[in-house]
Amino acid sequence: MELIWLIPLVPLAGFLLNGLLGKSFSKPVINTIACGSVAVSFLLSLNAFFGLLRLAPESRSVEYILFSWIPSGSFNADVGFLLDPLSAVMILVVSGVGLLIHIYSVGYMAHDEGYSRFFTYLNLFMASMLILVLANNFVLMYVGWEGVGLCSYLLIGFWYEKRSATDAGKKAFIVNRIGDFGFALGIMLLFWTIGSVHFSTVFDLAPQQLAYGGGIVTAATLLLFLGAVGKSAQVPLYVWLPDAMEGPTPVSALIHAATMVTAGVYMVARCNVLYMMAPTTLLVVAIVGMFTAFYAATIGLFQNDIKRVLAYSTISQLGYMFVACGVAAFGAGIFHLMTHAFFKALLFLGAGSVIHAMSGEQDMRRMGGLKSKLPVTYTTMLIATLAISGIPLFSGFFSKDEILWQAFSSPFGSPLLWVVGLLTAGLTAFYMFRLIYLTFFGQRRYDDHVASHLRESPKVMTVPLMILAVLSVIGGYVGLPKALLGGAWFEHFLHPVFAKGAEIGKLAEGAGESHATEYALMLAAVAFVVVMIFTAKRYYLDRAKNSEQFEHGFGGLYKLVYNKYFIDELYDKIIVNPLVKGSNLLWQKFDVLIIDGFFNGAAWLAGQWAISMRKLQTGMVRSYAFVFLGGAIFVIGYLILSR
Amino acid sequence: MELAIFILTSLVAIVAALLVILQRNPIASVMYLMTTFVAQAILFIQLRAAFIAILQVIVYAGAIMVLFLFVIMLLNLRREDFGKDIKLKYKPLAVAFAVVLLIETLVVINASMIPALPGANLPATFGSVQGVGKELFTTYLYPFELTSVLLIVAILGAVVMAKKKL
Amino acid sequence: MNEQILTIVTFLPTFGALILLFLREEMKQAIKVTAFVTALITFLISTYLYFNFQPDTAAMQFVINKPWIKALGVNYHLGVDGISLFLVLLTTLLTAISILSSWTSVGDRVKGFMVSLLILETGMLGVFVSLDLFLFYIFWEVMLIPMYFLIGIWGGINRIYAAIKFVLFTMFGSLLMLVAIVALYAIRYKATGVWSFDLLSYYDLRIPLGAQNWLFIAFALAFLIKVPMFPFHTWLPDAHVQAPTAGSVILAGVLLKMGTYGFLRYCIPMFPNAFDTFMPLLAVLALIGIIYGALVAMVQKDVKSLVAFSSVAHMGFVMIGMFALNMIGLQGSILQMLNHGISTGALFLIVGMIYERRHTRLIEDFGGIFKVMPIFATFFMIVTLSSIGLPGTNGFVGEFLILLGTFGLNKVYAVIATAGIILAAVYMLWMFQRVMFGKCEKPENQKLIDINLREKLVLLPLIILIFWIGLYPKPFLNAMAPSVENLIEQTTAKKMHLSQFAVPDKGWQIATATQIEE
Amino acid sequence: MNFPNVDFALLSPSLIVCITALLTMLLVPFLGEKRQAVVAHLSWIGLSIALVAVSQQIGKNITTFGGMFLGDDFSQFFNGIFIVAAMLTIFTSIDYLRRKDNEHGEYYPLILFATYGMMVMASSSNLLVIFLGLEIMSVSLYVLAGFARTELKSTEAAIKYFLLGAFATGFTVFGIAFVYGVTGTFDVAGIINAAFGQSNVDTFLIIGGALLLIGFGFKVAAVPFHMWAPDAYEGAPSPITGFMSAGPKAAAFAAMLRIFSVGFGGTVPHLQTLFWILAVVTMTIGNIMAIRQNSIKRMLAFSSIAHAGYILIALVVGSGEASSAAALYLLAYALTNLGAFMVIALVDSGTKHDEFTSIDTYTGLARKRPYLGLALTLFMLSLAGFPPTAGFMGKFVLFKAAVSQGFYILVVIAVLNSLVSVFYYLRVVVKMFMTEPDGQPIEIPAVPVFLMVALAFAVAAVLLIGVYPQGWFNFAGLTILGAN
Amino acid sequence: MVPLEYYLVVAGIIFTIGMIGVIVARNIIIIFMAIELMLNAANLAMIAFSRNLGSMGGHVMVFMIMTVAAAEAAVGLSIIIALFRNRDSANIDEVNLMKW
Repeated sequence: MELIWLIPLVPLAGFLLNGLLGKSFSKPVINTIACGSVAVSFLLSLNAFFGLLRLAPESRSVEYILFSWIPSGSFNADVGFLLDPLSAVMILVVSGVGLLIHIYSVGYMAHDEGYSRFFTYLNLFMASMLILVLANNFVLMYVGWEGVGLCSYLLIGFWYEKRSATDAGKKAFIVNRIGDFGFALGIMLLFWTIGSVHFSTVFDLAPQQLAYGGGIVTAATLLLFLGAVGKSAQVPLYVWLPDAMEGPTPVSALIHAATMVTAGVYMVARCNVLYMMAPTTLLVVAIVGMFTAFYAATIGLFQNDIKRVLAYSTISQLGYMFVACGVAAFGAGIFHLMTHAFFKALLFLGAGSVIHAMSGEQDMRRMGGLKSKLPVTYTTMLIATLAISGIPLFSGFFSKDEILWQAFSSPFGSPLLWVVGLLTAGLTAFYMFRLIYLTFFGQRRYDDHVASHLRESPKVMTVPLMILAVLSVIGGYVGLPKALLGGAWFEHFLHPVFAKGAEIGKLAEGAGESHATEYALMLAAVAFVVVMIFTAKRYYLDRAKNSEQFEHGFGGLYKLVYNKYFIDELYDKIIVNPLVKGSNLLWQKFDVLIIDGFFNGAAWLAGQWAISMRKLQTGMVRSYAFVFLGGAIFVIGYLILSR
Repeated sequence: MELAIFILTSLVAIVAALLVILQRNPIASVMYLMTTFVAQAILFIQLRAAFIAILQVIVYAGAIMVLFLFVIMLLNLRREDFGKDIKLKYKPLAVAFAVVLLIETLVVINASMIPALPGANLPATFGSVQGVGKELFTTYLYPFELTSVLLIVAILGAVVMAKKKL
Repeated sequence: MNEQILTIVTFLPTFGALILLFLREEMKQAIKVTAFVTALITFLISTYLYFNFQPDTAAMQFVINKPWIKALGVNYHLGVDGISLFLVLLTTLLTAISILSSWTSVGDRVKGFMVSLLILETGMLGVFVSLDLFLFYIFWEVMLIPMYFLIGIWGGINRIYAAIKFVLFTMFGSLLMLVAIVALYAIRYKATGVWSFDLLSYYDLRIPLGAQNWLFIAFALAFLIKVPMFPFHTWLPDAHVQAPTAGSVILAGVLLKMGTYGFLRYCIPMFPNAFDTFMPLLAVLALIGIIYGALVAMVQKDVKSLVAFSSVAHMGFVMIGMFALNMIGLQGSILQMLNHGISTGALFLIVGMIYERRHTRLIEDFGGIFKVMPIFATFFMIVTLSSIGLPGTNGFVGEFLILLGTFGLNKVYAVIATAGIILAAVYMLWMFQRVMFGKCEKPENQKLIDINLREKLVLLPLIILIFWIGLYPKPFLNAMAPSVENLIEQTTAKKMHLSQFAVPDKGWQIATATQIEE
Repeated sequence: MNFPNVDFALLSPSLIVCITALLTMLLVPFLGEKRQAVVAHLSWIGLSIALVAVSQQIGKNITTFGGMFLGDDFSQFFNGIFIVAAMLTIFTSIDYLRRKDNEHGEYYPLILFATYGMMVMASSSNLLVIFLGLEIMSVSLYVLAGFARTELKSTEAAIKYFLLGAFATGFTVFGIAFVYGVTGTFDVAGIINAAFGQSNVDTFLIIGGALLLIGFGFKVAAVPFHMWAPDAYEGAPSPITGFMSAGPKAAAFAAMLRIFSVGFGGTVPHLQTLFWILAVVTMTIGNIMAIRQNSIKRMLAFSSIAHAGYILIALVVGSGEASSAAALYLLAYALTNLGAFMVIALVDSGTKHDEFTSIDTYTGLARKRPYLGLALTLFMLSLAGFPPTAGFMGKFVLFKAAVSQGFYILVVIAVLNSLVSVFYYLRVVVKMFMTEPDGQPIEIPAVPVFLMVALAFAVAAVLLIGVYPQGWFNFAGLTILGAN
Repeated sequence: MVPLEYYLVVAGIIFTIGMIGVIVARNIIIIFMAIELMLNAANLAMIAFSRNLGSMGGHVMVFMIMTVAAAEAAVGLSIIIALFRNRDSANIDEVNLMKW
């Protein structure tokens, strides 16, 4: 466990190696370095995880400080790492899923010009993400936080010759910066009220130094949550994530589905002590989460780009996780985070496999009937779809159900949250199956050129798919709830991290409604989901020809949803354009006209004065004498008058 | 009597002075200037400055003015050269200036509190050649020597400027 | 050695310039080599300062104090402390780098160019090491002329306007400062009966409140213009855009620091009460500068003027961090001075490299450079990221400390300033995107050659520093800590003393007060 | 008989100058047309002997000629300025006159006489003596200004200078009359006695002061008595312009400082206010007018007016310290301006008649003659008051004197004025360094040996005073006899 | 005895006339003569003061002034001659080559 500092450093080393020398390496060397470093990280994570398991639950928190990073006065930020159940889960998910995606990328990116660049960025991402989850203080976490943002920027804009890609990358970075703005301010507020940025110190001192539900803790948590909103693409800062699909698909899988976007959830969970002290914030978190979940799901309904559907689905699922956090069920949130990582990564990779096979086509309206051509992809994707839709026995069912149940039963929850959650789950099932039907079933809608290249992806891509498919199934069983005769082992494992928060929030473990209610709700959910799946089947498989008619049947609503509520246009209109126009105005009018004008005007005035004064210098002695005399009269007159 | 002479001579001096500057013919101006100088010489005598009065007539009215005349002749200036007024119309302003200056002069003179010192008990040599000469060669020896340098410079300068060919 | 070292460092460049005067104009290569070697040796010698610096004391180090003009109380008094140490190093480094960067870009009148640069270096170093007001002023002005030549002779099309504007703006402030220096000098004389310009003794001088305000305004104006702070910044874009690369590098890298350094060394400790009075106003100006600079930078069409406006924003950060007058803010502010010198210097170098190839700086003339110049692109990317303060780079450490310090001063300031970092990302990334990304469609761009070894060597030290300060700023922070602490203590003590002006510990204080206030 | 004692040692500097002038004057007719330069060499040799003599008299601080000749440090300092100015002018002129085909030996004795006049002016506090010195100086200068007799501009300069100078003399004389009428003596000490401690100074004395102010204001070219200066400066031969801006100005200021700072000594507050106004107006108008000039000589003429404005600050302040500061300022200004005019004379001597005095002439000069360009730049910077030049040191001590007496606003105005001045001084630098000539650049003669020496001296002196004035100058204040 | 003030008034008037003469006259020689008037006025004042003070200094001064006047006349007239040679005119208003 003393080696935890190596977990982020190994990919960093891989990054440096590939980054500095990648040009001269052959592809195998590059991918060996890249995948190898992540594999080492994964192994070290496993080692750390099991090391942690060997400790008593109360003492499962290990800190390792590498060096003092920024010491300034009373402020000190270390490069230090914290291993506890929460970060252990995170590093496992990150390095595990990351490893699979690295391997997948070897195949996916095989023919790309920027091969070494891709793996360089990817490794840098792994390093940043691991730093983010392992950091033992806010500032180092912020490093990882911005680091993953950078990688996201680089990878979204990976195909930099494409205008839309670089635009999307820039958008992602800037929108994330808006979140970071809050995050940074939150850190500062905490530092100036508590005097430290170290997690352990802050969480120890916060309950003593800050009032429960007080303004400071509420402000701090809200600011931190702003960071989470940005990073985890919640309303209103979600706009970058759909665009982020411009990046290569493995990137979407890794960064924009499995890992980075969940950083917000991780951070909120990490700060559970603070959040539990601020019920107002919790309410905000829950509302934002639920609204995002529902809102994004509606947009996802009628998108035609396969990756965009998944993107909105990701946003929606992240919303779920925040709902969990908002109702103080951090364990459930993390649980969903993990299962989501599996099945969403799988979905993206599957989509990537489809796109790969379709020679880059992403529009589902030009797919169809791929089931037989891409059997592995189809199977694995179907499993993931079942998981995300919350079909029992698949991982998603357990985590999603846990969240719905908590939303209903937690002291911070409410039946309303449950209802919206249920609706969202139904919508999710609908659009996911719409995706499956449009892609794999029905008639082929692609041309011959595509068909000629159409074949199942190579092993290096399908194996990760299969592994993820397995995980998507079994991943849920680690957190089998008590109601389903499980031990809720996952939550127990995480419990030490959330214990203090629970104490503050006065949450009694296992309290709440009886199992009967839980069963009833579960049943309702499953039933609703199944209904939605059949609806999808009806309109997209059975009556595939009329599906367009069906969609347009929603009229204005369809238009609204299809165009993503015109939010991008709105942002452009009320923020971006005025900003650019205003800045131009500032520059042209204020800078050039007023400030410079002032100084140039002064100079001009002096010049004009000189010109008019020169007229006095007529060159004639008499006029000189005249002025002289005038001066003499003035001098004498002045002295006489002031005598 | 003294006052009458004073008034008469000063009137002559002032009128002649005015005529000096109002003439267009430089020769006439020179003549009027001489008149003023002579009138002033009379005032000097009234003020018991005999030596200075003599100098005034001999040096100023005599030598210097002759020089002026000489140059005027040399250059053969004609009044037609100055027939037209060029652009600058200073006359009204000049009159205004003159008025202001006169007022200022009067105010100054009026405001001064210089006591009238007992001028009656002047020594006999006051203003005489002997008196001034003594001063020149004792107290004012240094300035006196300086005047010689000044005159040399003037000669040198005049030579430099006026020689046809150096 | 310890006593002579600062003299050597400061005047070695001038010495080199003198040697250059003996070389014939045609011996271009020899001139360049001599200049570079001089600058390099100066830099190497200046590292002696770093290695022999005692980081645990606030006292001035490597002090030399010799009478110069006795009758006026002017001493040749040099010294460095934790505040100036790194600025000295930055100056020597950037000068060497900028000479190297001008190797091929300056072909005309190379000798004059190098002589100007070297004399400029002496001027800048002198400003940072002077501990005598008179000496300081002389160096302050001395550096103006070579810079004027650099812009005016080797600059762009509009160079003369820019050069004159630069000089006039700077002179405007510095002349008022001269009056203030003289006034201060007279006040000190009245207080102690000794004519002296010794800076350290001015720290103990209790200046009456009324006088403080006026003197502060005069000093502050000089420094504000230099920084430059909104609304005195308009000379900067012109100067930057027109200046040759080396000029821009020095201008952004070092000259602007002279303003902030001046604030730190003169305005704040000498006039703490006046500083208190004016701080809100200045802070607001700094904040406006941060936002304004960023917004205006965003819409620039010329890369250099974009970077110039970004300097306005960045220097706003430095100023606001300083105003916090707490350890964190001040350390951040000083560190950010270095960072800005490094990052913006590197940005100008980069712009210069591409300008040398394309002879244009208009953003719209580029696009897709990433493809043809990948190594260049990487350097550019790193510097851009450093400029927007990405963690892991130097910019983050400085900006974060500044914001943190500012937060301790006033939360609203901090919020506004932090918003500035969003905008920083906007304009820098947008610029980067337009220049580097996209398809390389212009034929003249397609033929661009990636940077050569010399250019890599030019950028490499800065890249190393970017990461060094970003990843391990401790040596920097530790070295400046005692001096900063001392500065805060001194200032606070003096401020306290003067706020209780009714009970002075020496009679003359009252006397001076009334004299000054009449 | 009270025949005054004469201390010839004390008189020696001025006597040497005077005798050299007389000797050379007499020598001129005996030399052939080609050997007129001999006069020049004799002149500067005589001047250097005089300079040695001056150095022997420093620190004596005694008087002779019954107090009409003051041998105090103040006067010795000014004597030094005059002699150096004359020497530099002679060095500049040798080649200039030859190139202009105007090599007449009378030129040098005239310079010497002018120098003698200045020395007389600076070494006395007797109005009568000062007046005579002034006239000796002026008469020589009138001729020198018109020395290029065949040039229209030169004679025009001479006549303008002469007429207005004589006009101003009238005021001076009238002023002396008033002062004499009140005090009964021509010595400045009389003014002190009459004015010091009096609550109500007699109007005649004040008006006398005012008239003297007008007369001397003309000589220093203070606004509004400055109108002659640009024309006279432009028209006069370039070396003489330099000389005019250095020597006579210094001499007139020396006299003014004696009369007003020592004599009136701040006893007439209104006079002080008047000086304040004149100082401000002079520096402002001088600077503003200089902005738009195209002839470099004319530009420097206005700049000289502006500098007169700065030095008038010393008269506003009126302290002994300020007088000394003014002395240093004048030294710095003289050296700088003479240096500038050396370059100008050299450029100007490129043709026989049409003079190269337009600033445009200097376009691209630095490319062909970098050191010449640098030298002129240095002088321009010194004029603008950039450290480390003599000009800065002069400004600094002047401002120090003013500020320590509380004249903040005045100093701020002065400082803002120098900002304006920076603009036009740098214009020359811009032309030389930063622009390229459109057509054929003008031919600039090679630097002759004597000019080279003089130029090197000026450069060195300007830098040395700027960097190390200690030892050159007693900052505690020059001893001024008669000032208590 | 005529009071001092009377003489001063006369001197003042003549001085004023001289000053005005400089402005209004166009002939250089007349201008010069006007200046001589001013000097004379000063002389008159000087002598009057001298008389009032009973001091001979004024006389010496007037002596000097006359010398100066002579010297100036010599130089001035020679300059005028030189000028006349160049332009064949003694009209002061035509001497305006240098201006602005």
